[in-house]
Amino acid sequence: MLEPINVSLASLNIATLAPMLIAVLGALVILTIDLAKGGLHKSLYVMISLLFLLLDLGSLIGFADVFLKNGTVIGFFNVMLMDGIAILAQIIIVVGSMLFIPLALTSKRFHEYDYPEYFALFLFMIAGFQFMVASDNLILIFVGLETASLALYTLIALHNRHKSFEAAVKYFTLGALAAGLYAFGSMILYAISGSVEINQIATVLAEDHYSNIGYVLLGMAFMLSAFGFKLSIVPFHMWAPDVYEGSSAALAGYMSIVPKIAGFVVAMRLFEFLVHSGVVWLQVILYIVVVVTMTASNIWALVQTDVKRMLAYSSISHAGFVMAAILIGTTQANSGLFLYWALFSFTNLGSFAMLWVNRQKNLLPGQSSDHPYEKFSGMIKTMPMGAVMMALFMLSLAGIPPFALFWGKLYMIGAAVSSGYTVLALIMALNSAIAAYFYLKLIVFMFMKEPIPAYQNSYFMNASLSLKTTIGLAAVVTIFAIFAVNPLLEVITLFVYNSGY
Amino acid sequence: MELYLYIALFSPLVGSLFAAIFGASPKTSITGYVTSALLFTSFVSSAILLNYVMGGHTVHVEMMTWMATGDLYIPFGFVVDQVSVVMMMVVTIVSTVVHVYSIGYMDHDKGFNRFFSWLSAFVFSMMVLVMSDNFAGLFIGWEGVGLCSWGLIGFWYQKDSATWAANEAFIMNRIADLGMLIGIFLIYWNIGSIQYDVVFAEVGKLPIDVITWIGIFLFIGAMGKSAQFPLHTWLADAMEGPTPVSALIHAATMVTAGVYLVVRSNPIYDLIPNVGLFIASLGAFVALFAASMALVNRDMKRIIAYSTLSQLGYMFVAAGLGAYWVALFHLMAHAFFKALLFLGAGNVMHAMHDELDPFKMGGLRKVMKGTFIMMTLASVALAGIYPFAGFFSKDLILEVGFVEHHYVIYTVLLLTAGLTAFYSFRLVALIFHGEDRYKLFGIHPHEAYKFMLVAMSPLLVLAIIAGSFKMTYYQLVTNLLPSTQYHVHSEATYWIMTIGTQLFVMLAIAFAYKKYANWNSVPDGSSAMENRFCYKLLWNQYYIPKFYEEVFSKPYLELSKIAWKQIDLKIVDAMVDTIANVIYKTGENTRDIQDGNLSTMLRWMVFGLVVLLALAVAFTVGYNAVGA
Amino acid sequence: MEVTLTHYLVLSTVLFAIGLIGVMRRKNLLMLFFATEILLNATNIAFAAISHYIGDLSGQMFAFFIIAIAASEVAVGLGLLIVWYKRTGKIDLDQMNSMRG
Amino acid sequence: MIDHILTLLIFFPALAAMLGFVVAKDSMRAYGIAVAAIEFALSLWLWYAYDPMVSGMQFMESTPIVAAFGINYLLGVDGISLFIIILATFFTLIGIASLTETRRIKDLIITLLFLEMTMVGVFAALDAIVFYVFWELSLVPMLYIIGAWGGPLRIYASIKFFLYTFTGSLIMLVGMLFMAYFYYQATGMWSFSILEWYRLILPENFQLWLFAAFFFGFAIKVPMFPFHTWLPYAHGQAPTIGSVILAAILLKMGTYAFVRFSLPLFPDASVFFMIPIAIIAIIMIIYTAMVAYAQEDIKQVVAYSSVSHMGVIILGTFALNVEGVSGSVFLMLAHGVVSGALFLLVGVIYDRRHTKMMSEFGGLASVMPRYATIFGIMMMASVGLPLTINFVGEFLSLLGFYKQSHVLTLTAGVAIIVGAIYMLTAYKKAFFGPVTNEENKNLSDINKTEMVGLIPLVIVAIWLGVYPKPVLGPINNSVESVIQLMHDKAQSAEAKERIPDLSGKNGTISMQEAH
Repeated sequence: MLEPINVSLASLNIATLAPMLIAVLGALVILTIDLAKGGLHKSLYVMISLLFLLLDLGSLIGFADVFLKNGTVIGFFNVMLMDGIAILAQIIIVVGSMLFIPLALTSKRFHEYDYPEYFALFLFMIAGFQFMVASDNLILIFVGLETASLALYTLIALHNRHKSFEAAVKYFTLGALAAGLYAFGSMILYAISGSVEINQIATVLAEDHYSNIGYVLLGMAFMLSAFGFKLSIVPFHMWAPDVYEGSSAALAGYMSIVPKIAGFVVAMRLFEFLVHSGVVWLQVILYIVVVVTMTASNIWALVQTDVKRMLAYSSISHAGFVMAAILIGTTQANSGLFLYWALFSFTNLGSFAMLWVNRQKNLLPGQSSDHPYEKFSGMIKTMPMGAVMMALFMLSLAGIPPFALFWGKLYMIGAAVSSGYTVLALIMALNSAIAAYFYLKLIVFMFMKEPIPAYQNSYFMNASLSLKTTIGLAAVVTIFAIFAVNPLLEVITLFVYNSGY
Repeated sequence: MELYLYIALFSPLVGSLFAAIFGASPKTSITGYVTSALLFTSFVSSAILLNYVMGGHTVHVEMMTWMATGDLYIPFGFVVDQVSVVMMMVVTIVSTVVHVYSIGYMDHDKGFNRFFSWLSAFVFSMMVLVMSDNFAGLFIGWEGVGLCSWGLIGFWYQKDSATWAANEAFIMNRIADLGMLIGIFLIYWNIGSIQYDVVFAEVGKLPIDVITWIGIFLFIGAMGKSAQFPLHTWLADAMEGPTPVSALIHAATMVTAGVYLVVRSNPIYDLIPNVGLFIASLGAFVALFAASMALVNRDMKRIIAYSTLSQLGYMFVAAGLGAYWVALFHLMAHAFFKALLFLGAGNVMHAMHDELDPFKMGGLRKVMKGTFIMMTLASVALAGIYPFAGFFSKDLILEVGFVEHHYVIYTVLLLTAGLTAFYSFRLVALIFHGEDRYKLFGIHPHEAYKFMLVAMSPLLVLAIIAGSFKMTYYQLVTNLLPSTQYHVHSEATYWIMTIGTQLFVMLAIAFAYKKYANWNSVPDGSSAMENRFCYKLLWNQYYIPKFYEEVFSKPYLELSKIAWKQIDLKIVDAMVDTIANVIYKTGENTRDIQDGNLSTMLRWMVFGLVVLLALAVAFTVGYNAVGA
Repeated sequence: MEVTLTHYLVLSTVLFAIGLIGVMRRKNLLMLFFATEILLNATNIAFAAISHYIGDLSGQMFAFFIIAIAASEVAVGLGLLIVWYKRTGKIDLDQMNSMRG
Repeated sequence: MIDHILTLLIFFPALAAMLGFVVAKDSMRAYGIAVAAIEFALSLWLWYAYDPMVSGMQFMESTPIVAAFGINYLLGVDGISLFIIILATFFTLIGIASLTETRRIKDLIITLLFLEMTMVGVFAALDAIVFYVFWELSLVPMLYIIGAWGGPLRIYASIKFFLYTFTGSLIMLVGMLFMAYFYYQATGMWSFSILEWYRLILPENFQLWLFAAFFFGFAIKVPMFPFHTWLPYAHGQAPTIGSVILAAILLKMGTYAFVRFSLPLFPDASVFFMIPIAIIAIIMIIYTAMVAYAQEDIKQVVAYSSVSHMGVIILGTFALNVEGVSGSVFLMLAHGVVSGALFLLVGVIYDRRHTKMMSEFGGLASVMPRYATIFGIMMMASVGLPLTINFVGEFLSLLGFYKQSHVLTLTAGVAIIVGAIYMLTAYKKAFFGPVTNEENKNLSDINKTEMVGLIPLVIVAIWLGVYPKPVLGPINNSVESVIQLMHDKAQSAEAKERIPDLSGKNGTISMQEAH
C-alpha cells in the first residue's frame, strides 16, 4: 500500500537547508561553549550570534544569486521551497535579527542576556522562522512556526519581570489555541485535497473547480484565525499590546517585525491563490479585516498612555496596512509588502531601541508602566539628540515624507490605486492621518512640554555604544531611505515577480 | 511742457514726503512753508499749462507701465487737456490757499507736520485723479483722495467722533468704489482698454444695455465720492476734520470728483440719456434734500457741508442733462466761494474756540471784520446774486433745466436756490449780527492772523469775478465737451426768469436777515418750532443716519458676532473637533475590549473564528444558491 | 455499522469543539493547557483517519509532528506555569491582569 | 553652478541648519541672518539669471529617485514659482533678522532654516512626489514652532494644524497616485512628473474625481471655507515668526498648487467647478471678513483677514484667464508681503504688552507714531489701496473673474468694503482715541531690530504696487502658457469657451520667444 521512499541524494538538495542549519549550528555552538566554560560575558554570545547570522545572510545572498540565475530551488523531499519571497523574507528576518541582537549589549545589566541559552534560543527561533517562510508544506510551516514560537515564549519570559511572565503565559496560551486552529485548518485542507503542500492543494482545488468550496472556506476560516493571531489581526490581536508591554522593549520591537514577515509570507502562499481564483468570500473577509485592523488599532493607539503600548497598537495597524497587499494580490502590492516591511523594520526597531535606551531598572512611585508619555516630556531640552532621533522615527511611522515608511506607504497605496481599490486606498491614507495623532503626541511631549525632573536621569540610562550604533543606523536608513527605495524596489519586484506573486 | 506737467503733478508729492519725514517730530513751521511753496509751484506749472492748452494744444504723456497682463495694459499716463487743466487750476489754487491758511490755522496743533503731509498727499492724489488718461489712473487718485480724506477727517484721532467719521467716510466711499470698479471691469471686457481716448472712441459700438450698465456703475462711483443720496451721510460727519480740510476736500475738490468723472465720461453719458436723466433727477433731489437739512442745522460747518451737497446736486443736474461744461463751470465757481466760506468758518471757529453752534455766536462782525466781509460775499456768491460767480454758474443750470424742458427739475432747483439763500444768510446773520451771545460762554473772540486773511483773498477775488471768465472758459472746454449753448428762446422769458430768480433769492435773504439778524437767545429745544415734526425730521437728517445705524451697522456687527461665535466656532470648527473627538471617544469606550484577561482574549479569538465560520457557511449557501 | 471517515471526522470535530469550549470556559491555567491538548489531539485523529482513507502518508506524518510539537508545547507551557505559580502562588487566569487597555 | 541653483537653494539652508547645531547659542542669530542672507542673495541671483521672456520652466534639474515607480528629482521654476521662492527666502531673512524671541533661539533658527528648505522645495518641485515630500515636510517645523514657542493653547493649535492639513494632503496623495496610474495606463510608464502629466488628456469624469481629491489637499492648506478653522488657532497661538511664515508662505502653497496642478491638469473640471468654487471663495471673502470684524484679538483679525484675502486669490485663479490668474499669482505675493508684515506688526505690540486684545490698547498712535504709521500703511495695503501691492493683485483677480460672472464678481467685490470695515475698525480700536490704559502710556516706539524687518516690507509693498512690471511680466508669460495649455486640453465646449485661446495673439508669445 505504501511505496518505499526512494530518493537520490542529489535531488534531496540538502543545500536548501543551509541557511537554517547555520542558525541551528550557531545555537549549538553557543550551547557548547557554555558547556565548556560557563560565565562568559554576553558580548561573546552577541558576537557569535552576529557571526552566524552573517553567515546565514551570506548563504541567503548565495541563494538569491542562484534564484536569479535558475529560478526557484526545491529540495529536501520537496518540502523546502527557496523561491524569491522566501529569500526576501529570510533576508529581512536575518537582517532584522542582526539589528536586534546588539541591543543585548546594554550598559545596565539585564538578567536575560546573562543566559547563553537566550542567544541559543534566539538562533533557534530564527531557524524556525526561516523554515516557516522557506516551505510550501503545511507540516514544515507548522514545525517552523512552533519552533519559533516556543523559543519566543521563552525569550519573553526570560526578561524576568512579573509582567513578562504574565505576557509569556498569555502569549503561550493564545499561541497554543492558534496552533490548534492551524492544525485543524490544515486537516480540513488535507481532507479535501489530499495534500499538505499548498501548491498541490491549489492545483487540486482548481482542477476540481472548487466544488468543495464550502469546506475550503471552512479550512480557510481556521487558517485565517491562526494567522490572524500571528499577524495580530483584529480581533486576534489581543495578545499584542500585553506581550509588547511585558517583554523588553528590544524584544517587543523585534516581535513587531520578524515573526510578522514570516507570517505574511505564509499568508501570501496560503491565501493569494484563492484571491486570484476569485473567491469572493476571502476578498470580502480580507477587505474587512484590513480595514478593521488598521482603523481599530489606530483608534486604540490614540488612547494609550504608555509609549510601548502605543507602539504595539501601531504595529498592529501597520500589519493591517500591509495585509492589504494580500488582498490586492498584484506583484506591485506584494513587492510593496516587502518594501514596506524592510523599511518598517528599521524605523520600528529604531523606535523600540529608543525605548530600550530609556529603560529604567525600577519604576518610579506612581509610574504604572515602563514608558509613559510623561517620561519623554521635554526631552528636547535634556537629551536633544535622543529627542530628535525619536521624533524622526515617529515621523517615519506616521508616514511623513521623505522618511522611510512614507515610501512604503506610497507604494502600497499606489498598488491599491492601480488595482482599482480606490476606497481602500483612501481608507489607508486616512488611517495615516489618525495614526499621526498618537505619533505626534509623543513629539508633543518631547518637544513642547517642560521636562519632569523625576524622569531626568532615566534618559539614556541604558545606553551603550552598540545601542547608539543601532539607533544611529536605523536613523540613517530612515532618513536616507529615499536613496535605497529604487534599488530595493527593483530587487524586490524581480524576486516577487519571478516567484509568481 | 511735459516738464511742467510733472512739476505740477509731483511737487505736492514731494511736499508731502518732505513733511512726512517730520511726521512724528514736534511742529516745525518749515513743513508748512515748504509744502505751500511746492503747492504754489504746482499752481504756477498748472497756469503755464493752462496757457499752453488755451493755445489749442494738449499734453499727453505716458510715464511708465503700471499693470500689463494678458490683454490688459494700464500705463501711468497723464493728460492735460481742456477739462483736466481747469480742474488742475481749481485744485492748485484752492489748495495753495488752504495750505497757506493752514499754517496759521494749525499753528498750535501738535500734528502740524503730519497735517501738511496728509494735505499735500491729498493734493497729489487729486492731481492724479484729474490728470490721469485712463480709468485705472483715475481710480488711483480716487482711492488716494479717499485715503487722505480718511487721514484728515480722523486727524484728531483722539476724538472718537472724528475717527468714526473718518471710517464712515472711507467705508461709504468704498461702497461706491466697488461700483466704479465694476464699471471699469465692464469697460475693459467690452472694449479691451481703459484708456480714455480708446474707450470714448469705441464706446458707441457697444450695445446700449452695456453702455447703460457702464454708465450706472461709474455713476455709483461718483455718488460715493460726491456724497449723493443715499451715500451722503458721511459728508456731514466729515466735518469732524480740521476746517481747512473741509474747505479743500469736502467742498472744493474731492467731493466734486464725481462730477468730474461724469463730465470726463461725457461720451458715455451722451449715449445714455436715460441714465443722464436719472442723474439729473437725483441731483435735483439731493439739491433740495440737502438744502432742507441745512435749514435747521445748528452746526456751522454742517450747514456749509449740506450746502456743498446741495450744490453738488446742481452740478449733477447739469451733467446729467448733458450740459457738461455748465457742470464743470459751476464746479469751478463753487470751489472758490465754498472754500472761502469754509475758511471763513474756520476763522470763526478759531475765534470761538471751536464752538460750532451759530446760535452761541452773534455780533461777531464787530471783532472779525475781514472774516465777516469774506463770508458775506461768499454767501452772496453762493446765493447766486449778480454779478458774483454763483450767478453765472447756478443760474445757468436753472436755464439748462428749463431749456431742456425738465420743468420739475427746474422748479426744484429754483426752490432750492431760495433755500440756499435763506440758510446761507441765516448762518451769516446768526454769526455776525445780533447780540453778542458768545459772551454768555465767556469767549473772547479775535480775528485770525492777517496772513490767513490775505491767503483767503484770492478766493474772494475769484468768488466775485469768476463769472467773467465764462466765455473764455466756454471756448476752452468746448474743445472737448459738447458745446451746446443753453439759451432760452425768447428774450422775454429769459429776463423774467433771471430777474424773477434774483428777486426770489433776495427775498429769501431778506427773510433770513429779518428772522435771525436780531436773534438774542440760544435755543434749548423747548420752542414750538423745535418740536414740530418737520423740524425734528430735518434736525435728525430725515433719520437716515439712525436708519443706517439700525439697519446696517448694528445688524452687521451682530451678524458678525453670530458668524464668529455661533457659526465659526460652534458649527464649522465644532464639526472638525467632533470628528476628532468621536474617533478619540470611540477609542476610550472600546479600549476595554482588551481588558487584559486571558479568558477574554481567548473568547475573542474563538469569537473571531466563529464569525469567520459563520460567514463561510453563509457564503457557501450563497454560492450554491447562485450556482443553482 | 461500518466506521467511515465521516465518523472520524465528526468525532474529531466534536472533540475540537470540546477543546474550544474548554479554552473559553476554563479559568485554571492547567485546565486550559489540557483543553489545548484536546484541540491538537482532535486534529490528530482526523489526520490519521484521512491519511488512512485516502492512502497518503503525509497526514500521518503531520499527526506525528503534531504530537511532537504538543509535547514540547506542554514542556514550555508547564515551565511557564511553574514559574508563574512560584511567583504568584496562583494559576487563576483572572489574576493575570497587570496589563490592560 | 547655475545649472544646479535650485538644488543649492533648497538644500543650502538645510545644510546650514545642520551645521548650526555646532554654533554657539549667542552667535546663533548672526549665523541665522548670514545663512538667510546668502540664501536670499542666491534667490536674487536666480531672478537675475531667469529669462523673463521664456514662459516655460527654467533651471530644470532631473535625477531619477525611484525609477521603477517614475519618481524623479525634477526641479524647475517659471514665472509663477520664481517669485514665491524669492518671497520665501525674503521672509525667512526678515523673520530671522527681526526676531525678538529669546527662548531657545538656536532651536528656533535651525527649525526656520529647515522650514526654508521645505518652502523653497515645494515651489521648485516639478515632480508630484517631490512636491508632496516638501509639502508634508513643511508641516513639521511649523508644528514645532507653534507647539514650542506658542501661546497657552499651542499644543491644541499645532496638532490641529498638523492633522488637518495632513489629512487633506493624504487625500491629495491618493489623487496623485491615481494620476500616475492613469499616466501609466496611457503610456505604459510610471511618471510623477507634472510636466509629463500636463500632456495627459483625461476623460471629464476622471477629471472631476481627481480634481476633488487634489482639492481637499489644497483647500485645507489655503485654507478655504469650511476648512479654515485650524488657521485662527494656528495664528492665535503661534509666535510672531510662525504666523509670519505661515501667512506669508505656507498658505501660498495651496493656492500655488491650484495653479500648478488643478488648472492645467483638469481644465474641464476646473471649468465645471468654477462656479461652486467661486461661491466658496465669496463665502470666504465675506463671511470671514465678518468674522474678522467680530474679533477682539487683533491677531485674529489679521488671521481671518488672511482667509478673506485668500478668497480673492482663489477667485482670481478660477477666473481661468490670463488677467485673473496672473492677478491671483501676484496677489499671492502681495498677500504674503502684507499679511506677513501685519503679523510682524502685531508681534511688535505683543512683545511690549503680552496681550493682543484690542480693548487693552487704544490711542497707540500718539504713543507709538512710527509704529502706527507703518501699521497704517500695511493696513491700507491690506485693504487694497491702489499703488500698494495688494491692489494690483485684487484688481486683476476681480477683473479676471468678471469675465466669467458678473454677479459673482460684484458679490466678491464686496471684499473691498468689508475688508475696509474690519481693518479700519480694528485700527481705530487699537490706535485711535485717547490713551486710556496706564500700561500703554510709556510704550516705546519700534526699535531698530523691528525696523529691519518692517521697512523692507513697506518698501516692497509700495514698490510693487507702483511698479509691478518686473514681477508681473514673468508671471504673465508663464500664466499665458498655462492658459493656452488649458485651452488646448479642454474638451467640453463650455471649457473651450470659458478658457481663452491665446494662440490667436501670436504676437506676444512668438515675439517673446524670438527674444
